[in-house]
Amino acid sequence: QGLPDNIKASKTITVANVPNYPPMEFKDPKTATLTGLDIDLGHALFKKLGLEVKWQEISFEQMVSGLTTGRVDMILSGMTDTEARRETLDFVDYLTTGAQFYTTIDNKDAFKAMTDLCGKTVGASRRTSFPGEMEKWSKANCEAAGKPALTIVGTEGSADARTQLRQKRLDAAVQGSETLPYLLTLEPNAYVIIGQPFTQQHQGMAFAKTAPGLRDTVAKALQDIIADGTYKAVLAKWNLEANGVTTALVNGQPVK
Amino acid sequence: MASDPLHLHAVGDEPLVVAADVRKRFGSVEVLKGISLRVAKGEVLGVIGPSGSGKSTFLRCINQLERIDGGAIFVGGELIGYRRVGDKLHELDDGEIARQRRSIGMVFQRFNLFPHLTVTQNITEGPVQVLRERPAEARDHAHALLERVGLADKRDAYPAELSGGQQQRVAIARTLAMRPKLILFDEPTSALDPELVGEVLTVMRDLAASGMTMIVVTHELGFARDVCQRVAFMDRGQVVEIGDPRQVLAKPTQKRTQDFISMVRK
Amino acid sequence: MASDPLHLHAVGDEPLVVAADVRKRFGSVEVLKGISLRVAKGEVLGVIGPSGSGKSTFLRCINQLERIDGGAIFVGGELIGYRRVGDKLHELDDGEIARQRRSIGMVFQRFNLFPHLTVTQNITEGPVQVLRERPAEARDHAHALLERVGLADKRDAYPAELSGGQQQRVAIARTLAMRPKLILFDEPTSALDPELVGEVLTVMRDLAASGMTMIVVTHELGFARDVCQRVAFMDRGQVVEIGDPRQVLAKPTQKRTQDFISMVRK
Amino acid sequence: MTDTVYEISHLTLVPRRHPGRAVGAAVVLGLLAALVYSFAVGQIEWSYVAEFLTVPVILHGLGNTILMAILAMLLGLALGVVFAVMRLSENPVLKYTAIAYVWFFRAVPALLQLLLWFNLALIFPYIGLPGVFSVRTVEVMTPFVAALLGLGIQQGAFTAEVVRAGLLSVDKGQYEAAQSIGMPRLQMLRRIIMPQAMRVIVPPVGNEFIGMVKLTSLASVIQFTDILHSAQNIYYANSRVIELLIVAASWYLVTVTALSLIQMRIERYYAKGVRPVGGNA
Amino acid sequence: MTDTVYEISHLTLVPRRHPGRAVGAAVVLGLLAALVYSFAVGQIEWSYVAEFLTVPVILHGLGNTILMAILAMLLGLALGVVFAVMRLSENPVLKYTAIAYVWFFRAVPALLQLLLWFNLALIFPYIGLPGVFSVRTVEVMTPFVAALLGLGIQQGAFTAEVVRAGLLSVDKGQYEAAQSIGMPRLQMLRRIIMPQAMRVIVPPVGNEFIGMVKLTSLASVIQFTDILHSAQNIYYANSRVIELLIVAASWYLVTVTALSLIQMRIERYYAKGVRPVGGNA
Ligand SMILES: Nc1ncnc2c1ncn2[C@@H]1O[C@H](COP(=O)(O)OP(=O)(O)OP(=O)(O)O)[C@@H](O)[C@H]1O
Ligand SMILES: Nc1ncnc2c1ncn2[C@@H]1O[C@H](COP(=O)(O)OP(=O)(O)OP(=O)(O)O)[C@@H](O)[C@H]1O
Ligand SMILES: [Mg+2]
Ligand SMILES: [Mg+2]
Repeated sequence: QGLPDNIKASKTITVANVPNYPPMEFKDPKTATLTGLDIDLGHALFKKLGLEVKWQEISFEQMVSGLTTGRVDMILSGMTDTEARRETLDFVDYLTTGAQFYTTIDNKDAFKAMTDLCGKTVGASRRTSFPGEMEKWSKANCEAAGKPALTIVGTEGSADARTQLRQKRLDAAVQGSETLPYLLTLEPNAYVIIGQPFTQQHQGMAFAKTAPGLRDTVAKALQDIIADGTYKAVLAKWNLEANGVTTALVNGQPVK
Repeated sequence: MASDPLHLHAVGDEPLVVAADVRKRFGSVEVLKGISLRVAKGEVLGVIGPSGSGKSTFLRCINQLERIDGGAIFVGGELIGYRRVGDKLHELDDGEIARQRRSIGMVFQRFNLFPHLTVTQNITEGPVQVLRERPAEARDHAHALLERVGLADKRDAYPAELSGGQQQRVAIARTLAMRPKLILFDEPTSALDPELVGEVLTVMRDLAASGMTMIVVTHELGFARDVCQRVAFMDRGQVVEIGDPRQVLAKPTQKRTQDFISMVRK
Repeated sequence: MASDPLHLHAVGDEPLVVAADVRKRFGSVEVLKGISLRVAKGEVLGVIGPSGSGKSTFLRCINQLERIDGGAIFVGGELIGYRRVGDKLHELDDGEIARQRRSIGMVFQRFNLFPHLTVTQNITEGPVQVLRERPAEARDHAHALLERVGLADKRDAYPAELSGGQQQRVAIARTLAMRPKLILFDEPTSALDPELVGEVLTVMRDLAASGMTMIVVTHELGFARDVCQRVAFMDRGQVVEIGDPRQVLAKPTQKRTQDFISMVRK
Repeated sequence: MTDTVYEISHLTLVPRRHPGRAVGAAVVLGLLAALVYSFAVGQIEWSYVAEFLTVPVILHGLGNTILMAILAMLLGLALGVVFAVMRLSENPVLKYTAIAYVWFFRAVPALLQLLLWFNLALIFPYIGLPGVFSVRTVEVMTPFVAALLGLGIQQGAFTAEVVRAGLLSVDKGQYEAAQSIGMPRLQMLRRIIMPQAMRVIVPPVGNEFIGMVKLTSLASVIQFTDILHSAQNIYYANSRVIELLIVAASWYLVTVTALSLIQMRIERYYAKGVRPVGGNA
Repeated sequence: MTDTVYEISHLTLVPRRHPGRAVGAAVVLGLLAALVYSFAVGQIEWSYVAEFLTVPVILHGLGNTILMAILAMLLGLALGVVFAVMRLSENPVLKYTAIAYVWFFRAVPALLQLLLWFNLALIFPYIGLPGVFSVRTVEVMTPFVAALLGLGIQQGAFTAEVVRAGLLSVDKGQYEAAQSIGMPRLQMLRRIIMPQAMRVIVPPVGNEFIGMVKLTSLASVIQFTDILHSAQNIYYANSRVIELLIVAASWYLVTVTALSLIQMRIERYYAKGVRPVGGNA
């Protein structure tokens, strides 16, 4: 096995997680217990490896330095695998995702198609890769067609984006397609989805570049639970079967 | 004296200051227990008395730094702090009180010069800001006044660069610049080194000789004797004795006055 | 006098204080230009002189509140500020300077009582904290001293509740509690109202009568004449004249002394 | 001029009227009422506020906030006193070390200081005495320790300036009186100078303490679960941003009010022996 | 005892030695060098720091930070002076309004105040004079305006306390001297009291200004692009957290140092006419 010695010795793995991204991970408001798809997936995955999981709550600022200083062994926190991040991190991808427009219910008729948003103000959390993707989409679909570009606002988080939607500061917002179903059940009759996801990306578990052994071991374990159906059951619990992957990917490439 | 129990008769016949049964209390302590006296135009009245007897408080009431609790004070025939309308006395508002203060000068024990202004600026501040005199005129007047108090060479100094005696002379010039009808002095020399006392008293002597009406609280019995037309001795909030300095200082009729004078002489 | 140009001969034969050619400068100004004098054990030396002549500075040098630039001061035969080792003089460190100060009391013009401590605590602070006396003993001693300065009833008052004269008497008691060999007084009465001066001078008289060695900077010429064995007149950083008070104060030989004395007398 | 002019005892006194005051009060109260009404009918679900005000997560965060504020402030005060005394020392080494400390830690943002302490392992992976013992830095630098160091050391730099102003405000005569009874320097500072300086030091330190209560929220970036962090964790899940911020604000108001009352009592304590303003004596 | 004891002029003076100072300096410098070295070799990519130090986004953020700090501070000073004077007024309406203002805005965290101003539209969707004009609140409450109001109004509460202490520090005799030449209250405050109070006010306001420079970073939550916001936008994309925070910290150090120098000059200006400490006269 390619597990690092300290994990082998203690039989525990410390996993960084930012519980601010329902339904991937969040704290139940009443009980304060950590819950979400990532959490369930983590438990299934490390049971396979015979390891105890210690979730380490963290902030974005701390993710990379947490890996470097050895405070955590890996990150499992709804992180999108991007080109820029691969400079410092390795990813094992486990979910497909895409940027998706949505708006408040009273705008249902104003924005029927995605291109109706050209020239409008649209927000997304600045901690995500969405602002960059929106710019690309706007170039390709609005400006190329001679329409005015999107006005993009980087908000403090997705909750903040929704607060701004309610005030009409924003006309629409973007979130990951894997989070929208949960949102629609949380606040029914408040939001509508516009069109289809306009990007194809993956969520990945992130590892330090110095820990390829751990990365490959985890990728193998993921492959195993995909094979034995545990993976599917977890997705079903969160209504996200559509976002599942068929095989584990390392930095976007299928494992051999 | 028997026919004038409130000491209302000043030396001249035209009183500039009239105090009638002035009372002042701080909390439950009555500090002035009915002060009545008159000061004639051009008169210099000395006020002596032990510490805590209410001398400062009385001056501060005349200048409305304290509000009196009973009685009345008139300066130049004008009631201080109130305006009479028919049968009613209306309390004055802040602006009118400020106006009344303009004609009453005050010289403090600790000088209270404005430390951030030069000597000339200290003197012109009132005329320019309050009386709206033209700055150039006010400056010329200030320089003339500095000449008069013997400080022509200190025009541009800051107060901190002057000795105590010099500061007090600037304070007198600052008061004079407002062309007051009356000047109140509250122990103007008692914060000074002994050899600096003389220079301040000299300026005050000149001022008295020029006909200025002055009320001077002082422990300088020599000055009181030589310069004041009358001296009042205060004790525990009352005027115990008032009259010719030669009489009050040399052969006081009251036991309390005798005790005090022998104490200070010692 | 001609055979003793540095005024080194005190009245008694055992000098407690010896100042030899003491010099002190502030920046470029030489404030003490070579002060030499001796004070015998049990002597009371008066120091008079105009403002700025260096009187306070000289006292502060004795108590090491200022560091001297030249000459030497001995108290009780011990060199102040230095220790002699063979042919070298080593500067003392802070702890040793603090030790030397313990036997020298100082009474300030503005009293400088500790405002956050009661009268008794002001007096016991030094004995308990510095001399490590037992608190109960120090308290008894403090009460005895308060009795001596006539303030037995003010034990638990805070300084702010006392008159200036009372504060100064507490300051003297605070100094006495350290059982000093020498007490320095820097114009102890000049911040006081005239009728409070007497009570402080009375305490100082008693102290002198009890044999305490004292150097007293004062403007009270009467006190200097009655109580001091000798009076020194200082001007511009020098001792101009020193000797019997009746001679220095009544018929000074120096013009500068004459001028000063007539000024203060005026 | 006859003396009847001075006869005024039969007249009625009319105290000054203050029509402006009543009008002012009405305007202020009116505005306040309008504000309260707007908040009540605005897009805020007050039931959420009530519901979450006392949930255990919030109370736990509040406890952490208060604990951290007190400990960091104590550390800041201790450092502040030490560096203020160093700054006023004649020893140039001590003096310039103190100047550099104040300059650096006042200037660097608290967020960065927290992250640097928390990530000390980036620079020193192990700490200890070489050969004697050594532990992994991340074991020692828990969120709590890192927050305490980051906040306390920065607070020390601000407090040092406050304490220095306090020491300078004490009359020179007090230093001299203490020296003249032979007190060594440290004893003088402790027994005579500091108790008097406290009158000047307490009000701004009160200000700083209140600031510290609010600053602890920064420590949420290093996983310290203060009250704001707790509130955020809840609104990430249920999107009730404004409501949960109002919950946090209510607790801050309570805490700060309590602190202000304590500050008043301390101020009164150190005012002992000080004459109330008044009199020209 | 013979007089030869007092003959010391032939002896050599040995000034006090300060072995501790040299050792202390060596220790401090050694520690500093060790620290610098550790940072240099630690897991920090200094090339990134150098690369991003002067990119336009960072410089633009720096400009915004400085601009916002200055404007918010000016607003805070104006409010602080007004409320301090109100607090000392005899008029109970003014006085208690001032007390309530200070209490509320000192207690509510700045973050929340920013969010409340920014989200004012949740409570007042439109603002204006009824019937005359009205605009959508979100048009007016741009991130810039919301940050200015949130920071400035909170700063006003802190500054009010500082100004009040300054006004109280001016000798009572100064008030009386000004009154005795017949100055009206406002003129007295402006011409006599404030210039003297400034000596006491400037140092803590300097502290607060430095705090404000760093506080502007909070405004990043409402999309105000200050320097920290710019740095974060970069590290959200490339994950170089510590490096970009060091970039921001360097600029903060430069700004705060410049401010400290300006503060020194202002302090010197208001010290005019004040005798340097010394002498017992
Ligand atoms: N603002 C005040 N509040 C309370 N008591 C006061 C106030 N001002 C003065 N007093 C008290 O009023 C009494 C009279 O004080 P005042 O200053 O008028 O005396 P004085 O004759 O001027 O004494 P001195 O010679 O010491 O200046 C004193 O007992 C004093 O303590
Ligand atoms: N710390 C200081 N720095 C600079 N100059 C000083 C200092 N202390 C005193 N001086 C100056 O030294 C001179 C002597 O001052 P000193 O206080 O000894 O005079 P003095 O005789 O005690 O006068 P007074 O009667 O006013 O107390 C004065 O010119 C004074 O300004
Ligand atoms: Mg008085
Ligand atoms: Mg002196």
